[in-house]
Amino acid sequence: MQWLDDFFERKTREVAQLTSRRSALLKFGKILIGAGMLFPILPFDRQPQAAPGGHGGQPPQDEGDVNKDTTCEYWRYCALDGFLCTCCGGSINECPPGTEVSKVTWVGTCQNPNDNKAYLISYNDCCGVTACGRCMCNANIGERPAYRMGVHNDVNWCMGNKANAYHCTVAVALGIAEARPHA
Amino acid sequence: MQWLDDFFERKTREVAQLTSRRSALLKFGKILIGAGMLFPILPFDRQPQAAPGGHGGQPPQDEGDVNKDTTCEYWRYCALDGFLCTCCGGSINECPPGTEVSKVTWVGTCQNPNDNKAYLISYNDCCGVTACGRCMCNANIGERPAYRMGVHNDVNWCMGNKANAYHCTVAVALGIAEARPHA
Amino acid sequence: MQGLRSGAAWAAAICLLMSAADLMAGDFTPEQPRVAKLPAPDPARMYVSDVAISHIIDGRMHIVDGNTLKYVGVIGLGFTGLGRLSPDRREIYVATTYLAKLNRGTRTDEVDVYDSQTLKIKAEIAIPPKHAQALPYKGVIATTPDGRFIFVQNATPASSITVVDRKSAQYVTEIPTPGCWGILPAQRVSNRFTTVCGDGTLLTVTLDAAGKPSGEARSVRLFDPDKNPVYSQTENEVDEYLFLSFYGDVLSANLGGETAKIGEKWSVIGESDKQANWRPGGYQPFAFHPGTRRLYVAMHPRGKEGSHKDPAAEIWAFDTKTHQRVARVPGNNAVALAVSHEAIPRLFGIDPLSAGLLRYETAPALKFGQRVDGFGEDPILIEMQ
Amino acid sequence: MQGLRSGAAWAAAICLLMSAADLMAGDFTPEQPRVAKLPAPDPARMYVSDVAISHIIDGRMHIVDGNTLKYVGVIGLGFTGLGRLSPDRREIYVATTYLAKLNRGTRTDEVDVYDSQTLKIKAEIAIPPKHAQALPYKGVIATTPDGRFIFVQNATPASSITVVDRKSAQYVTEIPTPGCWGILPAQRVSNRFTTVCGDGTLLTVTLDAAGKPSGEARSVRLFDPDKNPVYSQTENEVDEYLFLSFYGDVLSANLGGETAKIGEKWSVIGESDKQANWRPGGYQPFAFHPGTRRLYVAMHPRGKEGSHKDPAAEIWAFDTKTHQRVARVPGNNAVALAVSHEAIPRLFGIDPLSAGLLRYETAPALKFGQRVDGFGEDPILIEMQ
Repeated sequence: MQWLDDFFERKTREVAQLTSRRSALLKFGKILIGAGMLFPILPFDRQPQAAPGGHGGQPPQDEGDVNKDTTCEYWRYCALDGFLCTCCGGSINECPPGTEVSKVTWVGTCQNPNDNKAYLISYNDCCGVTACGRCMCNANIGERPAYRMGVHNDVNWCMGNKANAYHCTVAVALGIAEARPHA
Repeated sequence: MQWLDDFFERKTREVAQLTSRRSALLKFGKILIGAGMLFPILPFDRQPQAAPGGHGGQPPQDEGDVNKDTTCEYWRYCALDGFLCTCCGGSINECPPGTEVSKVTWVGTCQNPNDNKAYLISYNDCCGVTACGRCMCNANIGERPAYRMGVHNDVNWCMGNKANAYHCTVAVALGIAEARPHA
Repeated sequence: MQGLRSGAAWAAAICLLMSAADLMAGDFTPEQPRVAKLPAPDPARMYVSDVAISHIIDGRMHIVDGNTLKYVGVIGLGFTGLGRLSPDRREIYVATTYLAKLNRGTRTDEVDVYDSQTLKIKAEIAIPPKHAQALPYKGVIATTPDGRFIFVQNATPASSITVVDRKSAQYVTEIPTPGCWGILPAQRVSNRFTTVCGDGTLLTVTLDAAGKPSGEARSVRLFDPDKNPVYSQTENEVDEYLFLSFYGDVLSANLGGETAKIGEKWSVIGESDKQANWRPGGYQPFAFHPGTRRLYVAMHPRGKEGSHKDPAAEIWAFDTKTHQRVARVPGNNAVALAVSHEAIPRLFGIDPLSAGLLRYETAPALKFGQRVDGFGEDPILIEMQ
Repeated sequence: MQGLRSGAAWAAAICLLMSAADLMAGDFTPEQPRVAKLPAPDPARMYVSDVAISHIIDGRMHIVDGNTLKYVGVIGLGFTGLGRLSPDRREIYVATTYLAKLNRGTRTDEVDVYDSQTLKIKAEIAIPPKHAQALPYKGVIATTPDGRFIFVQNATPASSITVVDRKSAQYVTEIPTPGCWGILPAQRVSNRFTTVCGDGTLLTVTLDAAGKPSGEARSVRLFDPDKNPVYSQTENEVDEYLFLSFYGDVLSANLGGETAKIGEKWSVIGESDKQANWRPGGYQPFAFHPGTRRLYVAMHPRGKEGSHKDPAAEIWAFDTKTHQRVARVPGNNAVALAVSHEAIPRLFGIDPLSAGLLRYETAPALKFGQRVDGFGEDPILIEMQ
């Protein structure tokens, strides 16, 4: 269980900062639900990220580098749950060749350790091609069961696309949430 | 590479015994080919059996027990290449529930260390259900490229069935080849 | 050019070969390949759903003899298939998606019906292409207690529930359930289900004899989703449903009537546990055995925001009448728990780090029994025979 | 109930969310998700076929930048898909099977045509449901040098070859090739291929302008299949094809004419190597670079009956003119070898034990360069750009 300890120790301050932000997001989710329209959704979940041995073919990962976008610890991935497109021929905000970008998605907020600002991140799935199978990550900060669909991450974002198959997930920065996130 | 050494050292005598038998089989293969009818075929091949780590979900295997039918070293598996049905809900000669037995197959000859006789073994694939994925084995004694289809093991035995998907492979004893195999 | 397609031709070829290789008749009786039968139904038989995310279009339900943790069979779940047994345990229902060309092409959704003893498919019931392409959480597919209707959770991403008539093997209707999730059928009647809503209330839908909605009613608030959300998993004794919250509250509601009635609430976390931030965690984080009134919860210390799916460090057992903890044992990384349906149950679990299955004895005391690793790739849900 | 299906609705929702979360405009320009482009075609681009046997209906061709061994894309191979590039490297052809319901239902075979730069599918050409459901050995799918015809190996298990006209995107015909295997197209003309037969001869089939067989001729014996069988892999310089035998002979034949002409034969195994029973091994056990006349062979010691697919302990390099061994380097368990099509080639390999890819420099001397592990599950074939 050491991996869990390590992982979450590192994120303690971030979690504290995000907690009240999450409440705002949850409220927003309610607004949409009240309007009979649900906000888009999250990638697939799975076993904890420290178990890459669970799959054949997992490339070795540098654990813990918040500035390396092929590791689960990269700062934008604070709520990403799926295969990193950066390991699959895409980039941090580009789907791999031959796929298409999911039409629906959900948005998380992650702390950028380089400027200490919180960014709104859209986790788009890339769709229509056989699952990438590389660099599985699973982070659940702010994640909630599917009755709060807007902050649930155990469904396929590609469900809104005609190209329905799940391939991998990108983390697109939409904006800066606040100069200093919720204290 | 130690695994290879170990595996083949153990089988030295068996190989010597089987060599001339194999020639007989190859000749037989020719007879069929000459008649414009090809003898049925072999299971899928893959990476060497000592690399179960290559897949997630491989149950641990007791290496080297020639009398344990859930290990690759079981005596009947001398030419089996695929998932052992004994790990998939079947038995040494029974396909798992829900599958069907392949209509076409090929026959190998394996030395039974208990009675020192050589047995003709039919390697039937079990068909029509998602791949089992457990206990992958790969033995190639007497195996030849597909121009000798009767002794080739890199194709899907289920190809002759309407239920076309490959699930796992059984090793059915058809008979005793000789009291004392080819010296 | 057709090769040896018939069994007769195959047998003929084998005979040829045997003669060619100078077979001795001897005392040996040639074997015939056959198809195995499942062991007789047994309370320890496990149905384990595996999303196989690296090949997500090819998920699996592993069938395992829990007495020995031996693999006995599998059915294919397709693309994010959601599986559930019929009330009489004779059928397995799988709501799934097939794409015309494996990973591309037209999407078809259906409920596949398998015989749980032969594992052969019995029926394919077309449904709208909206089934939730979700992890197989308990409650995303369910049946009425008489087995007549099958309910399937949809997400487009808007939430709705598809009703299938098992008797006619036909799709019946789609019921909008905006902002709610999961299917919790009433148990004393067969015309009603409840779903959990994002505002913390419970929405109960009553059906007519044909399976179409005839009324719906919303409860008072069961929980505060902003402060202490409940897991989507539920367990029940007849119509008394139990819910578990992220912070360890056990909530209850009676779902038998037209409107859900909120019941008692207590916590699995004692004062001394709060210091270490013990919390539940997992995908199927608790199990409940009505006969013995035992609740088993997968727990981890140093819980934090985002740790609600973390593997168990310990499993805690509670008496649901006294609310007292009666046992705590090592958790073996369990993220899923289930008990067998027998007078003295056994407890089963999944360790996702090794795709392992776990068995615990519950009597005379809760005690770890056996582990076997390597059941597929991403198993996360257990249903017991 | 249709959810947010359009991009416009999605954008609107994002805007709402951004306002709800008190976004600062600041100096930040919002990113837009896009689809990446492959790096420009490069001689080091690798196309690596992976049968993914644990999910055999969902095979893959991994596309890798060999300069860095970085993963750049993938196409799905379906159920035992056989892939091959067009002569101009602009298209990828995949002969494969789809079952109507993933692992069950009606079998459909087709040649899928992908653009090798966008990885988008361009055409689906129906073929008879007979394509060899085999490992993707080199030679089970091939094209004429002008790119006009695509040939696909069939097995029912009887052997035949399907001819597809790429220009019209139509199936043309099926040519019986009983007892023979593999497709070795003539290179100076575009109306001919040769196949290797189980009696050790080569069968050459000549086609008419429409792709239908107009004649066939059998060579004298190239090899003795009982004593020293050849691998099914071949390499060639124009019409001079090289074969490698299990015991290390290099055989050659000119496949340009109506009848194959057998050429020289020599051995990669010297007297001193025989003591230790060095032998070739693997699924694509050798590579050949015509410009530098270098042959690279995956070799293992203590070779025995059944070791012909074993991983390499060493890679041996030969000058095909002098037949001298010019280098031997550690083999890194390679079971597949291929060279880049450039004046000074690089040598690439697959280590199946770690699903690793290997790069060797060939100049100034053969030398191991780089390894990266984890390219899928069961990679066994490399084709270079």
